[in-house]
Amino acid sequence: MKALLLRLEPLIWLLFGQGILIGTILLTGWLLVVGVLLPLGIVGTGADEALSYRRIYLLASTPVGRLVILALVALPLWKGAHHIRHLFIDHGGADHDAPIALSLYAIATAGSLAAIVAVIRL
Amino acid sequence: MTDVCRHDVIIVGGGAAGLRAAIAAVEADPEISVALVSKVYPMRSHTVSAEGGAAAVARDEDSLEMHGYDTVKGSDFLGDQNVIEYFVEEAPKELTRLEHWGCPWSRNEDGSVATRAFGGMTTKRTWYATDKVGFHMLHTLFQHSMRFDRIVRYDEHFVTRLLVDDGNVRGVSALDIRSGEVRAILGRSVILATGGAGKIFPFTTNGRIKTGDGMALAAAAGVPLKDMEFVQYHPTGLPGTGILITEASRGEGGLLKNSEGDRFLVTYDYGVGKKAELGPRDMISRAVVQEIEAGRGISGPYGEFVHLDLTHIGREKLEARLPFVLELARTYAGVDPLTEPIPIRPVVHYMMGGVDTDIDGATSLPGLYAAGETACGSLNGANRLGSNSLTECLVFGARAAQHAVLYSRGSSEGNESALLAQAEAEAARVSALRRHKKGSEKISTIRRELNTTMEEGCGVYREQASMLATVQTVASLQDRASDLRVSDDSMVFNTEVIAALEMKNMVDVAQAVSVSAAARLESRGAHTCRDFSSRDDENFMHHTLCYLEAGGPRLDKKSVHLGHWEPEERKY
Amino acid sequence: MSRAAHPDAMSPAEPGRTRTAPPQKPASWPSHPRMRVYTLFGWTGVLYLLIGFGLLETAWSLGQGEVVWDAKLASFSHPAYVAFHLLCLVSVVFVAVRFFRLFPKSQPARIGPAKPPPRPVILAGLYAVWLGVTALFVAILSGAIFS
Amino acid sequence: MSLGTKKFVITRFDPDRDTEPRTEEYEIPVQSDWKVLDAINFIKDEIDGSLSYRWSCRMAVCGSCGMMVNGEPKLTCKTALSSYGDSLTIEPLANFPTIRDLVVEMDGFMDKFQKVKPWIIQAKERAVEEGPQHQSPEDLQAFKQFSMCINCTLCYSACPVVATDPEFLGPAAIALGHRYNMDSRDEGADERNAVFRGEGTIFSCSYANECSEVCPKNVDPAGAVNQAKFNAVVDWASSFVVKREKE
Ligand SMILES: Cc1cc2nc3c(=O)[nH]c(=O)nc-3n(C[C@H](O)[C@H](O)[C@H](O)COP(=O)(O)OP(=O)(O)OC[C@H]3O[C@@H](n4cnc5c(N)ncnc54)[C@H](O)[C@@H]3O)c2cc1C
Ligand code: SF4
Ligand code: F3S
Ligand code: FES
Repeated sequence: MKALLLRLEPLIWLLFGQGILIGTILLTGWLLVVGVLLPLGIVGTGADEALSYRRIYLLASTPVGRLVILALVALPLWKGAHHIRHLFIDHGGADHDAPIALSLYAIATAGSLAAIVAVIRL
Repeated sequence: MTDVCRHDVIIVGGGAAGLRAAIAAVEADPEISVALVSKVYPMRSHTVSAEGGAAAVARDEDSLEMHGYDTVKGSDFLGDQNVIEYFVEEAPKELTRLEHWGCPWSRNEDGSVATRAFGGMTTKRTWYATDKVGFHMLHTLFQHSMRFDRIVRYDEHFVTRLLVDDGNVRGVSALDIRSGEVRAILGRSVILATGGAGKIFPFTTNGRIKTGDGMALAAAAGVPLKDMEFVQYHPTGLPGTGILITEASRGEGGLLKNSEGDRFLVTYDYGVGKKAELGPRDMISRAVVQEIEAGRGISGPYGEFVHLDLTHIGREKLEARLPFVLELARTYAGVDPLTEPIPIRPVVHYMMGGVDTDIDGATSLPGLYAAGETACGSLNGANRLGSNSLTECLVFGARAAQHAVLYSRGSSEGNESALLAQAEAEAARVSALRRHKKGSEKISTIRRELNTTMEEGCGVYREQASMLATVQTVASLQDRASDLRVSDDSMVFNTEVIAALEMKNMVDVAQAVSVSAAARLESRGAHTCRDFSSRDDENFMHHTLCYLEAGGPRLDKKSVHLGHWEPEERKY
Repeated sequence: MSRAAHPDAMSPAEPGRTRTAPPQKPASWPSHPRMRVYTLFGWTGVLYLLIGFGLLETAWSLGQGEVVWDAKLASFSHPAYVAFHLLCLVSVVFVAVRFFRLFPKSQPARIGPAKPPPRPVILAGLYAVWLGVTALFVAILSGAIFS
Repeated sequence: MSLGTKKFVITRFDPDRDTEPRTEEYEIPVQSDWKVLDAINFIKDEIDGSLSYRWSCRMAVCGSCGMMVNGEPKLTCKTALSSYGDSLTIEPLANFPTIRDLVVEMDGFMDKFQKVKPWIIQAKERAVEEGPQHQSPEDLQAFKQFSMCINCTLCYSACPVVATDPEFLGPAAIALGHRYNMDSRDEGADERNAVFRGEGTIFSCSYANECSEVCPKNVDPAGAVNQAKFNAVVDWASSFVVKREKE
């Protein structure tokens, strides 16, 4: 298990780093909209309004749209999984690192695969 | 039962000289087994604190001849000229090797190695890595030495004695500081590279570990100590701590000023003359003392001092060339050299003398070699030029190792049981020390008294009467030091036992210094007597040999190897 | 010293040459401001994992058709969801600020033959991209452009 | 100038006697210009000769006098006493086993140090006759900062990953390996990157940055470790494109 983990480490770190960098950069706008502007009613959700199904679907199903969504979904998962692993290590779980880490990364992998399916399916 | 370890070449000391020797030994014979024994981890050795640079001819305008002449003249013609000629020739090669091994030498714009001016050197030939040269050289050497698995390190092992059988040195006994056990480390040759002995003085640039152990070890085995009266005072140490402000600060343009703000060195009578700030250390130190005696010093909590002014050099150059000086002055003197002058006064820095060796590093005891500051191969004579000694560690560390390897090949096994018996005796001595709670003398008291008397008798300026008084005091301290009180009886990391062992070594070395000094009735290089104010080539153009024997110290003479350069009056 | 560090932290090559006392973590850690920031940074990972899955669901609902999408949008106004999103927003800003401060120095002074720009430029660039992308995102989603 | 007296609560441990570390208190007169080390030396010289600790240069360059002062790793010869209150706790460096009193075990660190191959690796060794190599001031700058490490191991005492993961190579060792990787004269980056990706991997670092906060020499080991990760990823990725001879 540990050997496998060691082999994967560079890839994981790359995804984790991009989760922080790209993930954070993309998430901020999204969170502003759904967390602030939408509840305040500043952006509309009605049939012809900004977040309407038709408009968002059109935007999302472009190649760029699909890529952005993929990044927006998958990268934070890796950031999350990796940081949670480190929380375990920092709180004394270093001896059980390998199973914990692999489970967390399995979750992130599953989420990422689902994200791929989700954007293809659009 | 003592633990026995067997090797071919044993190196005592992990400073520049010891590490270079270890590497040279495995280079000379990759099959050889080298023991590197050091009382601190090698990167803690005091080479680490050297700041200014290492000298070797590097530029077209320079020549071996010029480096040789500067060194001979700096030594006040007491340096052996064959040694000096060999040294200047090897110096560039050794520093180049270090470059190949990764030393981060500072560079000129075109990528070549940069050089700076240094005291007593007529042209820029001091290689540097900002102002942490010793640090970078030591770490480069240590890291490079890690490539070789034939170098077996004994870190934090304190060597207590040379094991001698049948007139040959066959190993050392070493106290493993961690476990408290004494090991017998056996081999066919031993190289001493234990550094200097500045700690016999109260005010020194030297670190805690520089207690002259190697000199004492050799002397105890009957090997003479040479030219011990020559103790270098560096003109610019911080009052109080003695922390060095490198000569490179003068090389880069720093000026010495008195309380009136005058550059007193330009006054001819001080014997530094036109060269002013770039004069040799002995002369500048004397000039500073004279200036203070003339009432133009500045007084502070640690006595009178003068100023080293770097303020005109400018932030950019200071930060690029002398960052460590900035850090040291700010941390340890509370002044910012960008805007204020640094308080400085002369400080004990370097032992020109040491274990008497020939050009190969060989001593009079077969199988025993010495290199670095602990040795006196007579490169430095009566006064060392700044930046020659780091290079010396490399050049003669390597040479001593090459000869030690050759010697090892030709020598036979010793009588092991005799050697082990000696190691057992050492174990018993250490163990007795460890339990000596009832001793009547406090280590710190003896140290203080030794320091005080050494400064009184063997300072920048010396007088017959005070030197003789010091000889007496040291002799009495020698008695008292045999009854030191050691309150710590633990086996593990007993630093008090180490301090007691070092104390004894320091007293021995101090004895050699004071006795040798009292016998030189002239002024030469760093040895300046008020009673005999000039050089006397007729009677004293010789090295002093000092044997420390059971009945007391015995002095002898050894002739100086002259040659190419004729003695002349030393003027700058 | 409060908690024990891992008993093997910096374990000896030859264990037991003499008995040692086990390593301890610095006592100051739990209360140390820097360590608190660091631990908090780690905890944002939990939020990132949740928001990632939340977004997965959102993207999935977009593929399910208009009814599901509208229901999803409606749920965003639920106070619990609003609170969660605001928490995420705060942590995202926190992550950005801490990480952007650390990022420039983790950029090698040379990557092969290429030389990245000086550190302050990288830092300014990061903030510019962050604010720019955020503005663009908001503009698109609020219908200010591409409508 | 006297600063009055201060109390020092010092950890003591003698494996021959103590089952676990205990503390001892010393109240001593101190001077205003003293560093923490001066006070400890005073205690050893005048009060308790059995107190054990390491020190040598007293000028912040030999790296041997690291201790925990009020819970923070400090180079005691560089740390001014005047910046503390009336009472100080002095403990051995955290995250290391303690041999005795304030002396910690360095063996694990020394192994890691050697593991990163801290020496110049070149395909063909150079002869002295070839003279010094050229290196532009700019190339020197690329690694200079990382060559300033005095091996004081304060960073190991500050790093939360070192505390929990005994195999982690740790900040100073990685910074040292990275120093050689960034040296224009070196050709050993592949070998070191393999070490970096192996046991004790550099990817264990969670960028706590504590190492750089406590480093007394501004080495910025956190920067080094994370640059090394960056390079190791590039190296790993390119290993799919270009086949390596050794592995
Ligand atoms: C502050 C300062 C600045 C200097 N600046 C310069 C400069 O700019 N240029 C220059 O050329 N020179 C300079 N020098 C001088 C030069 O640094 C030294 O002469 C040189 O470093 C000595 O090296 P060494 O290898 O002989 O000894 P050291 O580096 O002192 O090493 C001695 C070694 O011996 C070991 N040892 C000692 N006793 C024992 C024992 N009993 N058992 C086991 N091991 C033992 C120690 O552990 C240590 O490893 C400076 C010196 C000082 C103090
Ligand atoms: S990186 Fe800094 S803190 Fe760590 S060992 Fe080196 S000098 Fe000390
Ligand atoms: S503190 Fe440790 S976690 Fe990384 S940034 Fe420094 S090595
Ligand atoms: S005593 Fe050398 S670093 Fe503090």
